[in-house]
Amino acid sequence: MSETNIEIQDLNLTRKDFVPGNEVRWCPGCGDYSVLANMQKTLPVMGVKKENYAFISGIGCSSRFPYYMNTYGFHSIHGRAPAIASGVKLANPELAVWIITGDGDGFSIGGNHMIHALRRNIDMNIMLFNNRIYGLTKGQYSPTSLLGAKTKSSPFGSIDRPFNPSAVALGANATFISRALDVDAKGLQESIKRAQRHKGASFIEVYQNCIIFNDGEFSDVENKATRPDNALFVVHGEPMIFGKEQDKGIIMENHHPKVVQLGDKYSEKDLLVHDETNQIITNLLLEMTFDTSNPTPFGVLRAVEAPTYDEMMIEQIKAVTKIKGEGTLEDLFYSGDVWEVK
Amino acid sequence: MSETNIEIQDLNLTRKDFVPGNEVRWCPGCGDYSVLANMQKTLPVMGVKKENYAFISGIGCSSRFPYYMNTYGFHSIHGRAPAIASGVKLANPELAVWIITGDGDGFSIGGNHMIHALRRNIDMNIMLFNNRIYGLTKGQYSPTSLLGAKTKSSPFGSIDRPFNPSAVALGANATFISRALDVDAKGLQESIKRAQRHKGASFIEVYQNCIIFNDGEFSDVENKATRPDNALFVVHGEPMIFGKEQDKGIIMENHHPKVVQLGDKYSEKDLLVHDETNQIITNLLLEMTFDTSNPTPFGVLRAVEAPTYDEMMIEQIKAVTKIKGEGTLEDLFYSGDVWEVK
Amino acid sequence: MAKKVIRINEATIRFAGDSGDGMQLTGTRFTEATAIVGNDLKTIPNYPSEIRAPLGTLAGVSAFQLMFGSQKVFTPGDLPDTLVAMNPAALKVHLRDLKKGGTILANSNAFTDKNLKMAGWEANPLEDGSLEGYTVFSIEMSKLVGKALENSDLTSKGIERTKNMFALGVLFWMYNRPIEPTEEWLRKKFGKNPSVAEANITAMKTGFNYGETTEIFTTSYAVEKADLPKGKYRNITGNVAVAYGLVAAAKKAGKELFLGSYPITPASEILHTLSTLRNHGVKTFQAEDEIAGIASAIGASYAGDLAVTTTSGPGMALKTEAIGLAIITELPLVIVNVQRGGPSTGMPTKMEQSDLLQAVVGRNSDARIPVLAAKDPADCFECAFEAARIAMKYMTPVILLSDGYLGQGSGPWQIPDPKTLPEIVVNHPSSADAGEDGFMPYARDENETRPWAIPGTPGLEHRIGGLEKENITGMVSQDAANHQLMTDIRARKVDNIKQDIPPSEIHGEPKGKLLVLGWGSTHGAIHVAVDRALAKGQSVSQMHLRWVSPFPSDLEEICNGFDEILIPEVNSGQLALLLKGELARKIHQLNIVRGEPFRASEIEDKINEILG
Amino acid sequence: MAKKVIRINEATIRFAGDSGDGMQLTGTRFTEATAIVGNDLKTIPNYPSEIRAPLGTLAGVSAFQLMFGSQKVFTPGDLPDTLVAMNPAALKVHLRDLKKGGTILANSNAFTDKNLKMAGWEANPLEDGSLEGYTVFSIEMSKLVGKALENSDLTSKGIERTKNMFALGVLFWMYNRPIEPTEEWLRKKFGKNPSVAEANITAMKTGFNYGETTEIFTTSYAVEKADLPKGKYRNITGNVAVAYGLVAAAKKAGKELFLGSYPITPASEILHTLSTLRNHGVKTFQAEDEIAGIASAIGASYAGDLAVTTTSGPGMALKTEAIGLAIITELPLVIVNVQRGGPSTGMPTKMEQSDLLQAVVGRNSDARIPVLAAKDPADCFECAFEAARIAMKYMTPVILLSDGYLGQGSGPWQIPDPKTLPEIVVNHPSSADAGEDGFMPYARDENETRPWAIPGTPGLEHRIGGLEKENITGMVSQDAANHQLMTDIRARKVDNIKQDIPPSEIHGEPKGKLLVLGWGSTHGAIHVAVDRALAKGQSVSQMHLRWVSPFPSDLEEICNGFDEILIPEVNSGQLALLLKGELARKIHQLNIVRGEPFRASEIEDKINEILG
Ligand SMILES: Cc1ncc(C[n+]2csc(CCOP(=O)(O)OP(=O)(O)O)c2C)c(N)n1
Ligand SMILES: Cc1ncc(C[n+]2csc(CCOP(=O)(O)OP(=O)(O)O)c2C)c(N)n1
Ligand code: SF4
Ligand code: SF4
Ligand SMILES: [Mg+2]
Ligand SMILES: [Mg+2]
Repeated sequence: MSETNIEIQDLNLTRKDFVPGNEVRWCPGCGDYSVLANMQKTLPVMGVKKENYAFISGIGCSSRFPYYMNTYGFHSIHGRAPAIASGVKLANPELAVWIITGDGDGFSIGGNHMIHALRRNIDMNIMLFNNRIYGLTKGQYSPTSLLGAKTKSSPFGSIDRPFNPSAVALGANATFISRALDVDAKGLQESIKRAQRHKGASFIEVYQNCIIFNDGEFSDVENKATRPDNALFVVHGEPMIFGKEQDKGIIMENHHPKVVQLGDKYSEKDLLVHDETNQIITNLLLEMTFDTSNPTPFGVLRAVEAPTYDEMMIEQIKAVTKIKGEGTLEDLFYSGDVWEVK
Repeated sequence: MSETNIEIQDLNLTRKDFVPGNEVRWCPGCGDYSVLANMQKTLPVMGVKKENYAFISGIGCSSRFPYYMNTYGFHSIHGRAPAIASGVKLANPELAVWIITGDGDGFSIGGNHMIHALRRNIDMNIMLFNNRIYGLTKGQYSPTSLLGAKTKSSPFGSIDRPFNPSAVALGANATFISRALDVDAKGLQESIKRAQRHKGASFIEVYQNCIIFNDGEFSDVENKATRPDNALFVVHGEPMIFGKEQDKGIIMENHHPKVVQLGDKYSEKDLLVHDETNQIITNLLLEMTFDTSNPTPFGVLRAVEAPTYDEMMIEQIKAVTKIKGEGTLEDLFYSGDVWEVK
Repeated sequence: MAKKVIRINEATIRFAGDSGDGMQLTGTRFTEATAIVGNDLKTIPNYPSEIRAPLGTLAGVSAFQLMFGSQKVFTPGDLPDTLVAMNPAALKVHLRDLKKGGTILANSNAFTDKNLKMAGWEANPLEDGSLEGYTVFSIEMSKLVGKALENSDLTSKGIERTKNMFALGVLFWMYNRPIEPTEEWLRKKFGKNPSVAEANITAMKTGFNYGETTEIFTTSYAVEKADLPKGKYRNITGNVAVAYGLVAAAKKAGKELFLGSYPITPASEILHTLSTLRNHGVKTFQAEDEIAGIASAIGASYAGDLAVTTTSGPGMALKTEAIGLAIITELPLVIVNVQRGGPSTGMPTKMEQSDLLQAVVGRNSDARIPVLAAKDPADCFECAFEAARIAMKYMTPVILLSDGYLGQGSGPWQIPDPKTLPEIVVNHPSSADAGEDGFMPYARDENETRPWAIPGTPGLEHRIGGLEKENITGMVSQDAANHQLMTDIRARKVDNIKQDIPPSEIHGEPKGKLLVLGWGSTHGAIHVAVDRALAKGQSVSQMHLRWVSPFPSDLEEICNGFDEILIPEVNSGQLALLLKGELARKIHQLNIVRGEPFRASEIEDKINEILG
Repeated sequence: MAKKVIRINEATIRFAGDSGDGMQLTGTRFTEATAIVGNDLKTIPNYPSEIRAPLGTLAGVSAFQLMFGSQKVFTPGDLPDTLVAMNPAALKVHLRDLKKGGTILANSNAFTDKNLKMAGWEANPLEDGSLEGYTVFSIEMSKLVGKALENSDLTSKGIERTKNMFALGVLFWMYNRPIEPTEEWLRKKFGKNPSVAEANITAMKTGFNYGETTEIFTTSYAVEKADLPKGKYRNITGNVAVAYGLVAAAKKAGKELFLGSYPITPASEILHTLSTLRNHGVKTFQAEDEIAGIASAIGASYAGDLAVTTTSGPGMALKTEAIGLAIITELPLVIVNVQRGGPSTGMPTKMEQSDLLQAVVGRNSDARIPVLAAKDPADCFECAFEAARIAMKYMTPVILLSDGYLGQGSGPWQIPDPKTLPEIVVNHPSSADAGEDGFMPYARDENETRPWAIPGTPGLEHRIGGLEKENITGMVSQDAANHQLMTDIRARKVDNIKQDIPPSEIHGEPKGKLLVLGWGSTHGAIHVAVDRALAKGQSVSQMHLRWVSPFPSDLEEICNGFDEILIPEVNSGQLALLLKGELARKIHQLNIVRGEPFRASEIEDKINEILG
């Protein structure tokens, strides 16, 4: 479950192969640039042929992503990328399908397709650019904007309680959930690799800064200085440690997460050990998201194995064909009561 | 949080007041009948005037419910009841709004409105009739049908991994989640009362038998003989005990739920105590749902307090009005740069 | 006693009973036997609500009608000659449709006080003379099967349930149909339960013998076999025919078939049928809603499958936005709308033809799309095949309009020889087709069709999407002149399809006084009405549109050959609106919106009214 | 040196620069100053994409145009007289539109090699003579503001950003506009940041003085104030006007206003505006999607609010199914569609009039709905008010069509006196209105309108829904005759609205050779073209439809008074289709689909072509 260091170089692909000729058109300083760069850097080493990547997106700033990847791509309509991608994958299971979406695209209008794609566990990768704002339409609050957010459509502060996207993914029974930060190249690349290798629907939530309409939303973790104290990077099988001095950790107390200071009272072995496969652990990490007394967790929060829809489809076709034989039009047409007029 | 025994009788309403003249048209033997009867029995004692109840539903067998309640009612379109109900509640916050939906209506086509209504915590009650099938359209599998289910649209067995509706609700940050059984009048009434009293969006999942298209789906818990060993009825603050002899209980082991036999090794005080307000506990209960080595939990799985959208809307209107004064058309029209032609 | 056999040309029979009485099955068995005899026929089921209403109520009545004859049969008949009424509610609901002097077969055992009351009869109509003027056979069916099955191991409830087979047996006798096929069918169906099979067979034979033996029946009817074209036939519903047409098109194009759909009455059977065809490589994806249904199909089309989505009115409404995406991305896609009564949820189990304007112009922006409509159940096969062929030939979504009457009704289908079905040639560009400046996803061929490049093909990597694209290169473009160009090309692509539409056939003279112009499932009723008019010597002809967008190129000329045009539609005048626009002339309309098809006589009356 | 002042009747100015250059703001300030002077005017913004493209690129150019005059101004002008180009990209994109001999004001400091290259200029057009034939003022704006603000505490970047105020100052001088209102406005806007305010004011004054002093300018222009009706005015965009119209209607009806909406370009400003009006009791609900937007509004309407939903094309498509629900439940609802270019996502920031057919007939089943369209930004107020009034009077959803050009464009609005706005009388039944057999939710008044019973009213408990309902009682009914009746009533209800439509106004003679018939935002361009034709003595008149469904009752008669009819539309002929159907006669069409409004000259040319 953690062979992310094995890079497959044999296809001789480089970052350049994934950069198309046309200009990238995000606002200067937008967090999307970094995600794009890391995607272009990581895909060449995944052992997948360039022509087998397909990027499917909805509508939003982030959803312009496919135009900037020199692969097959489909910039579709608002919110529907997971449904379109499902068809792409089922029609052509060879493809490595990536869904690119935003907090509005993926969790407002597209929330239903999102949870259904995750539930079905179709082998696709979903990358959510969470900037907690509608960027493309110029700054309305989104379903991930925090209570009180002042935006174009909430001039007196939002009264809409936000989603925690990764928690929604867990509720939908997702088999892979990971969280990354636009400015953290390493974490991004790890998430991209793990997702691409995961069999089933992978969900990556990227915290992304919208410099124009929601600048500084994630400053506590974006800022290099404050990040160590505000971010918890989890690793499967390792204790949950964080802090500039690596001196803080997470324990479970009364079925709640709690930050403790390592030292006299607590040592490393008292800490919770991250287990990607344990739902309670994932849930506990997710509970920390909006809670300012806890750090924000990043990394692979959950990874479990389950049969994928696409495989089961192929298997069912095989199984039925084995029993019934490959169907011909004769079989089909003559399957009812037939009579002849002579 | 648990005054469900206090019944308010002073409005002099009886069950009869809630029974309209027209015929109920579900299939004979359908589980919906019992839910209807318990609703009609419970509402009169809730201290809400009859004319202040509004039942909003989508489309499905279960969604015909409003026609059988002599209250205000709106049998709308497929999947949209939570959105319609949100408008009803915001326009008229006095109303006690009930949303009636099915596993198809509420979690297939209507999944997005469902999670957004729960997230926003609008003070409404959502009752989901989960029969794990599309009844009205004559028996296709639904997003809650189990893998392998043979139905009209899955003649070789469903390959769609199911949702656990209550888990989706938790993922959406719902403040109240409860599960009940069509044949269990007591549990139903308790859920109805608690939901009606809960401030915020309440979610009740009812396991309901569709005698025509999915008979026996819940037989392990519907059957009186096997129920005690297969169902866990949780009560806030009480240990998790079940079994015909009340001799089994639930503990948490390695962050997983586990059934233990009370006796030598374990006593009541080793058991998990149900805590409606604890997310980890709720999550643990939900994890048990599809796991046949565990009993299926019923009762109020989660109940926490959080500000409601409708209240915040009213407060915001008040607050802004306090600062700006009640707006008149003059204010509005003259709010820009004005000049005069004389 | 030798009984009289009267030769008749056609007959219309309606089976009616409680939802639990098995009327659909009884009707279907009668239909199969009739088909095997070689009659032409059409059928239509009629059930009022999706939920099984309480036993014995009016709301619980389910019915099945068929017309069969020794000549071509175009409709399931207007008013039945014979009504089978298994209980008082069935009689109550359907009596008003029975032809004057028609025949009633009733299960008198079901006419209990309780049932009579529930159905709203004051007294027993079988006894109080209120059925005067009809030929009534009041038979104790329950009792008779009870006796016949005294020794079976079925429960009394099980025995009671065979009474529909008794009724069927009587009808078989009455109309001289063979019982053997049904015998065989029952044995197969209840293979695991031979005693049930035998009980049903006994019940059927008892009914047959009852007709043969008892004195209450004096006459039976013979309907000669129809002079149908030579060939193999089977009975088929429109929904199954659509499914088969799509599978056939996929095979002929060397494609896998992908269906993205969400269940909805009366279209669900297409999904059901296709979901049984895994061994034909058919992938059915039951999506979370109609939007995901079409969206997944668009994705599958992009990835190279023959992609289809099926639905009815409210679902069609939800697909509106995504249809626009299919149009602007110029991807092949078949969209099937099995129309039902509306607006909104409306009358889900009833038919209507009222989604025509929605199909032709019902979306944001100038977004033309080819639309064709089937005229009868068997035609659904051809239309589905043609829709798929056109979609792939012109790289365009295509809407196929069926309706609840076609979808659930049936008629004989002359089984085509798979070998002689036209091949569908699909060309996908290969890596070699990428030019020096790279692959051009919006390059155009002689039909202005763009190439269908399949993801996975090296060198053809390209991006498509819902934003306006520059012609040829496919780059995002918000340029004014390009937008005009692309809008014009998209419109021309639809017009180009005219070259695939064969010359229109006219039933009757090619010129004359009145042209009755129809589309979709009105075909049968119009045909019968025009035949009757022709028989009376009236100058009337029939033209029936398969393509409603684009219109066939000979439409205007044909219309010009007639003094008057009449358009009968089961809607408030939708084709008429389009046609008045096209022809800029006055048009007579005949519109009904009752959730049911026309009666031929209604059209006949209108013809008489116009011709004076 | 005394400079020449030339009196002109009208002028068209376009401000163009990088997205970061503040052109929208500059244009708006010029507009306000112009309005205060008393000119009539119209404006239109133009920005190519929603995302801020990289600095200096063609894709990053943002523009704002206005036309103002001493007579009534009907459009924001076809081709500008004066173009402000803040960088080479702006000049590249907009030069082609500039009038022959027009004036260019360029910030020469921005014409660096890098910028020139990025914009695709081979050489510097300000220097290589390629602008011959234009009057070019090449001004070192960046340098000049830098100098003027040498001593300010702003960063050099901050100083550079004031250059748009410099340009504005020059324009103020050139067109003799007062600078004081902008001074005041800047002080207010940067209240917390006085040094920014003062810097901007200094920049503006520097520009003004530059015009006044330097010798490169020899002439300024005066445009007399227009002879507008007496009253108070403000400048307003169509989107804000819609918001105000709805609030006004709510207040006049004694209702709370509920908006259920989802952001979409170019309709979002209605949501933005209404969301600031909490102290007017306005409830804005930003829904999860467009379906929830309209669904929540339907719920709010059921519960007694004046309910509204606002969107643009793709969102309108998604609302299709729910509109059917509003129609069958007969609930009041205003649906605003600010149209944009399509199909699909199409051209989000560009205008089009191409959702007309969708509005009128674009849904499943026969589901008629009243549709009206605004003709200019100020008219959006009246149309929104009227839409709400009709919705509540007739218990029906109403579609109001605006478009990106109206919604984001602006013009002076004569502020109505709130007291003289018509009261809207809404009657809700009370408990006393429940008859002996209970409350009848589908009882009908003289307009066949059903009662609006508010949940919470004792005794009126009732159920509504999307299934067909029995007239009067509102019980679920699948009866054939009732369905026909209800279908007819729903259609008649729309026709009844004709009684609320005042006699149509004709610009020009009421009879003649050619009638130019339009709807929506083409009004201005048609008006100008018809004026020019009239001036030439041609027999041309203009009629402009506010209601497109139902058509006004005098439409046919008026049309009959003309030999020819011309319908110009920014679509492929949608009103023409409806009208040909209605009138059964040939109609001339002029259609453009370029994402931009007509130029009056295009209509003029077409008039000339028809009249020969
Ligand atoms: C059907 C439809 N509704 C609304 C829109 C307008 N719209 C485009 S993108 C967007 C939200 C984008 O937000 P998000 O997904 O968070 O992307 P971001 O721009 O922040 O990356 C909206 C509302 C649309 N294009 N289509
Ligand atoms: C837009 C739309 N799509 C599809 C349908 C058809 N339809 C009606 S109810 C239903 C599913 C009902 O399932 P569920 O919600 O589980 O209700 P149940 O009948 O099982 O109580 C479907 C698919 C519809 N009415 N409208
Ligand atoms: S608006 Fe925000 S999210 Fe969009 S491109 Fe600009 S910075 Fe990025
Ligand atoms: S079909 Fe099933 S769910 Fe529907 S009414 Fe019948 S038994 Fe109940
Ligand atoms: Mg966003
Ligand atoms: Mg169900």
